[in-house]
Amino acid sequence: MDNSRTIPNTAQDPDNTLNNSTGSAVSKLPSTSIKQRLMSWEFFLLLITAAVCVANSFASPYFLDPWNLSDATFNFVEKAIVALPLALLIICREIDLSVASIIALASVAMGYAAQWGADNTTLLIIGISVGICCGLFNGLLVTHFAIPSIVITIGTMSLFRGLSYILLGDQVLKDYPAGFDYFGQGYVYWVFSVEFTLFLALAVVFYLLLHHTNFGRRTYAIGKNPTGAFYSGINVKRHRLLLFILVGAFAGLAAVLLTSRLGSTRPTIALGWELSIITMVVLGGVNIMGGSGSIHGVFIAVFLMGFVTFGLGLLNVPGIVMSIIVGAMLIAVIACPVLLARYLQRPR
Amino acid sequence: MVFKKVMASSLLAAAVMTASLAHAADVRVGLVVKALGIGFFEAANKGAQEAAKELGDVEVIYTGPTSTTAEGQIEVINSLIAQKVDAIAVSANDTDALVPILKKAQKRGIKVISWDSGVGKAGRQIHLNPSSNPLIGEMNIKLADVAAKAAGGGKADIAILSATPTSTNQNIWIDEMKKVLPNYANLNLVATVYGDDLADKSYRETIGLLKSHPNLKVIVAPTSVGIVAAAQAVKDQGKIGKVFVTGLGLPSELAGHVKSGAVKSFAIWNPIDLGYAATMISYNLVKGKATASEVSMGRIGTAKLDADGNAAMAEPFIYDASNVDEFAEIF
Amino acid sequence: MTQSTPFFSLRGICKSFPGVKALDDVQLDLYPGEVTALIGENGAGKSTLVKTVTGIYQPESGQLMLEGEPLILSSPDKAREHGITAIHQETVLFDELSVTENIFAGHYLRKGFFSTLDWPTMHKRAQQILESIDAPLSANTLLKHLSIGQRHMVAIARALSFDARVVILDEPTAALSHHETQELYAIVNKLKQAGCAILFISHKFDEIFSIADRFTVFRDGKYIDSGVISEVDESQLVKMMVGRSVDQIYPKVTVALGEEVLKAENLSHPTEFDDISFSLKRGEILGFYGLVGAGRTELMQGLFGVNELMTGRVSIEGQTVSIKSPAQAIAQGIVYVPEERQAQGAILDLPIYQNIGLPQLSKVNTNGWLSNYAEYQMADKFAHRLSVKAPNWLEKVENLSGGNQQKVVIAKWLATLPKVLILDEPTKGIDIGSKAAVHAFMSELVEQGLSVIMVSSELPEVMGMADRIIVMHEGLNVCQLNRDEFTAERIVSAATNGRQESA
Amino acid sequence: MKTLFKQREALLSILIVVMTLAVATITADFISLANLVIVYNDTAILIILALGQMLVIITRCIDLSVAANLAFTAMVVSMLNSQFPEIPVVFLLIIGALLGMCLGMINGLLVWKLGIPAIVVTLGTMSIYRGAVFLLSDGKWVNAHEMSESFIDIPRYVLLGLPLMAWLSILMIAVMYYFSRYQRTGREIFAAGNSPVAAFYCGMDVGKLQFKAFTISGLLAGLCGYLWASRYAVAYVDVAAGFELQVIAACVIGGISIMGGVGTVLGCVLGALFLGVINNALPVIGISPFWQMAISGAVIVIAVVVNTRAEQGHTRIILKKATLKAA
Repeated sequence: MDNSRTIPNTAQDPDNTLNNSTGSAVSKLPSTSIKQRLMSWEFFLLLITAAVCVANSFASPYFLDPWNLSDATFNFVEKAIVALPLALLIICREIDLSVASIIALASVAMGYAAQWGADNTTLLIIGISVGICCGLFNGLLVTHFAIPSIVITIGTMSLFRGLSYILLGDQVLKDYPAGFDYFGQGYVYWVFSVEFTLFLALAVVFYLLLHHTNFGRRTYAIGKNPTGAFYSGINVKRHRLLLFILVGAFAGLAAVLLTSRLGSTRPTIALGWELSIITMVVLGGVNIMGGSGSIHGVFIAVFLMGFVTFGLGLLNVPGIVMSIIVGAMLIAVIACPVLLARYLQRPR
Repeated sequence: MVFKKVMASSLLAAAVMTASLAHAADVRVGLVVKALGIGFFEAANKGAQEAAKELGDVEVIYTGPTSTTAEGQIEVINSLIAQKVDAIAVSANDTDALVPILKKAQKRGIKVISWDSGVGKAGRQIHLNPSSNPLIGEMNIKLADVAAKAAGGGKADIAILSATPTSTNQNIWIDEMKKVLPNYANLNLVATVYGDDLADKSYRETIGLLKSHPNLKVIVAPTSVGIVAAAQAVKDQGKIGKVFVTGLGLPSELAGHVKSGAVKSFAIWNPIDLGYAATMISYNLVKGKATASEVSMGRIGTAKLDADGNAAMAEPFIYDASNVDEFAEIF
Repeated sequence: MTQSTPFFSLRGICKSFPGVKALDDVQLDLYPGEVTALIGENGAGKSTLVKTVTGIYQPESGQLMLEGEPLILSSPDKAREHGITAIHQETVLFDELSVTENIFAGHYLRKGFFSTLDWPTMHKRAQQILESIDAPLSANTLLKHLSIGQRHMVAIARALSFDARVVILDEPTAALSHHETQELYAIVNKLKQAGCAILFISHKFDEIFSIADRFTVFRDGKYIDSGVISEVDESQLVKMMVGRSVDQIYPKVTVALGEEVLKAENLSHPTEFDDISFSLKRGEILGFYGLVGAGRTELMQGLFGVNELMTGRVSIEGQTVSIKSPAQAIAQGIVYVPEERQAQGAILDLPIYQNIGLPQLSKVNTNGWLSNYAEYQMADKFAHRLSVKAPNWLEKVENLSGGNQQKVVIAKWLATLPKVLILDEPTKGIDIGSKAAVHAFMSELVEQGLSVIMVSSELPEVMGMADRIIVMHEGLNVCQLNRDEFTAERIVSAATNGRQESA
Repeated sequence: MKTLFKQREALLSILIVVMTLAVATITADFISLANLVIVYNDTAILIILALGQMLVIITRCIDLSVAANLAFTAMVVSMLNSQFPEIPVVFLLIIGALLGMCLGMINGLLVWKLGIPAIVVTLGTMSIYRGAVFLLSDGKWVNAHEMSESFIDIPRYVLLGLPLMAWLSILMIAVMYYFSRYQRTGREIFAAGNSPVAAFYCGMDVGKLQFKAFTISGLLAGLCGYLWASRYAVAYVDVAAGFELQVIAACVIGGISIMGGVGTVLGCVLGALFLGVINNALPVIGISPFWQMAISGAVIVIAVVVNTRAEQGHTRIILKKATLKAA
């Protein structure tokens, strides 16, 4: 035992008595070494992304053009905006496969609202609210019935998409008010589109949320050990519910951007996006089994995927071939650390 | 973040580089189709290449998404814009969703036409219809009438099997068909279903039609994917002779079904000519040889443009047992 | 009765885990037709030895010999092929499968060209084996519908289902009633007659003396001594086990008890415990003793708000409180150090300081923003106070030894400044040094006015530390004893039979 | 509790029968033998795929690549058939199954040897296999007229009132029942999924069993590759796109626990039939096809909630009186 004598015995015990307890040596918070940072997943991804950029600029003279790069971001920022909260959800050992369907449902709701004369702000609110409702529905089913989220969201994926089909059928909604196209087609400054700028801002927000708040710490704690986190007084169910709602809200936001970019709504909007969004998150180093991952990793992975597909697109490689490359990249990038660790473990 | 610095510096470098980029001498035309791998569009590409050869200084970039989605086409068009092609000729999966991106293309100085399946007027300069829409609509109903008579005559239930619900040309033709339908008192349209241009979905939808409408005599499928699947389904359900499939299809794909009797007759225009014409129009537009009222389509002749920039190519041609084998060799 | 040549022996076995040397150059001999008792405290390395002998762990060095031949057990399969089988402390079986299948999993009986599984024969054999050990079970039942005692029977039946020559029983009677224990002895005797070499692991000396022929003692992963059981007595064994005599190790201090802090009335649960009432005073250590599975952990989890189905009344300092979640319990000043340290107590993959800060993030970090500095400072105080041994508090908890992990968990709770500290098997599986530190610390805490509830299955520990003991049996409070009424006989008999015997 | 499992399957069967009868009140023709044969035949592929998926899910994995695997084998056998019509169809069937098996083994190896979560592996291979179809075919379709007659006709050949394809699925159900009940590997897959730790103690190699499950799932997907190409008389890149979700849904509705270890062949088949009946009934009773997706989504959600409710609520029984009540 150490030499301290003061013992906290009630909750009323003021904090300052504790200050005496340690007396002499107060340990400082050691900082992460540069070597550790260089060995990190994010650095590895950054290297690959840089390599992809270099390769692309050699392969096509059109790659390094600010307007072209800006145009290219339209292909992935909406997905990336959903990937941010989804990363948190996956770190928390849950998953949401219904995001693309939420986008569709939110878009349909906005389309009808626009038809009835809603203005741009109202549309924005409606899109996000529908997303929140869908997220709440998913979250309540998962937390209240303690059902694995992968099963529930496979169901709601069909359900939400199906509802958009029922509501819209073979119709198209395109009576969006003037100025609505600003969200998805406008530019804030020079080549920085509204979508892209929003994504950059949100990436910073999510970086702070996951890495610098209590909320983020709890997210990791739950992901690493839900039982332990629960026994530490964390309201695991509420936390997960919040994350589902957050994912829903951002799917709603993505719906606003996408609808604005396309200028019209069909029930097939954003079909199949859930898999590319999840791929972004996993490629970013988020463990699909929960507990680890970072926003900066996801941020880099978004650009990695974006640049790979854009570079190949410039060479007129069909999208399906790109998906081979993305699929292979996913497996290779996940397998690399495993193989490396195994190699390093071998007796020298 | 290090990454942002890298981004910023590469953007700067890029800005410098673009100034020095020179355009290639050739006229480059991006031929965007609904989806890769569909026989009809493969044939159109053949025609486009033929036009390119004839013109000499044209390069045709044949591209499209893998499945018939608007988002997929947008991505493809985005990379064509980035490559600074001179013209884009698109057969659209969605009339409206492509408009913003095509507007952007026009803003960057790219000539845009749509062909086969059009986009909204704001998104393109010219739309090339394979034929006039009312003509196609009426043709389909005429074919249905022939088929209904073959199925025993009298009053006949008919159904339409379309592609995706968002498919522009399909929707226009269906509207046109409904317009002329009152002239055929014996025909009764009972349902319109969508096979999404997927063979298996079209097949399943056809079986659903056969089940839910026992008196069905004719299925009209104005889509080359749907008509094949429907014919196969009719054959599998043992309804040959009782139910006939008709619509728009390729002779090479339907020759077997004409033989089996599932299809009595069907129509199509020449997809090779369509691809050829689309390329010619694009070229002439780039070269400034198009006027507000007409544009040359090379060996096919001159297209007359209406006020909205719509042009029609030729009349559809009817195929049946007598001539299908001959054309099956070509497309 | 003793034979001179061992049938199965181990020499110089070493096995370590991050932070601990679980087995350090140990040896063991088993003789055919004889029961050898393996004696040692929790954390002495017994379970690791069982896993090494059954091929689950590979030793880093040392040799296993069967009938004088060296033996390498690369997998559990190999161990079974050589007739070595174990009945593990926590029955590791398949909940969703039938009793028959649990008995034959991994060595199904097959027949015919396609090696079709022969269910009729397996069912028949399973039923026979179950009957031979007087287990009143149908072989068709799914395992998840059986009680813990019944599951043990299935595990034994499994061991009997192949021609085992070496049988290891790892604390088999921990969860058994007196009657079931007697039945088990009968089975062990049958095995002896059949010539099996038996390794019997137990904490209970009466058992050891009534069934074992030989003994081997381990302490802290090391071999201490072995011999014939008839030549030693209990106190000698205890001395070998703990390295000193029992009375000295518990630093119990007598504290003047204060006012009532916690009062529990009629705590009940549909299937786990019923009508339990007790009160706890300031400065008191209340011991809960009972067999494994007597419902003690479930009761504590009820108090901590984990067990939603609990009914009854709980008051803190005279105020009735509603506790429906751990967060509420913590807010009321009740904290719980769980038995399952790795699953429930700590988040192994997080650094020490983050573990300590976790329950009160919002207090340490104002406005929701993390302040690693403040959190580290706070953790630093408490980690120091419990003398957690680690290079710094950035070390992940998983890299610490069991004892230090436990200290981190306790530090985490002390940092919340609680009123009632519930310790569930606080010294299970930790080294002797940490154990003593935990006990000393408990004494210190009650001196400061904290109240402690301690659940323990170790009789010396409860008798040494508690002011009062409540004995639970099959979910019921069967007896409550004050410190001056403690006798080992009364406590054990109440815990095993559910009967209170007169003093 | 064993009765509960039987109850669940009984419930599902009753539901299927009730649904069928309800549809029949609108279109009497729906319960005609001929139509039931059509419905079953239409569900045959889903049943076969669900059987393979079941094994994978039982081992606590998931196989998202089945539909892509099917598309790839469908393209290979169709191209072989159009290039070399003289190859007997039986060989094509075997080639398809073996090819599918190899693709399944790739999944299995990545899961077993590298320990990558199955969902990540199959998410990746799903894109890869699908893309490979494009590389192989250059995006071109293989159409009915390019296929030989026997290629298209054999699964349609009616034997004792049922098409061969339906017979094949019945055979697969029987084989899978036998495999999961009377073969060591089959039982071990269930055991390993139920408790990997206990399985390890019993000497089973859990990773290897997962590999075997993926292999079988791949083999069945390959088999279905031919069946699909033949049934719809076409092969193209997007064949069976998104079908993997239907397959997983069939398993989930059939009571296969996504957490592994729990499930029966019967439940799996009933789950697939349930979806099959819905798919076939909707167009018949005139519900717009736009409702189809929402209905199957709602069914999945409800089935999962009901299943979980049935499973929950058994806690440790310590009290004597509670034991008596339970008995």
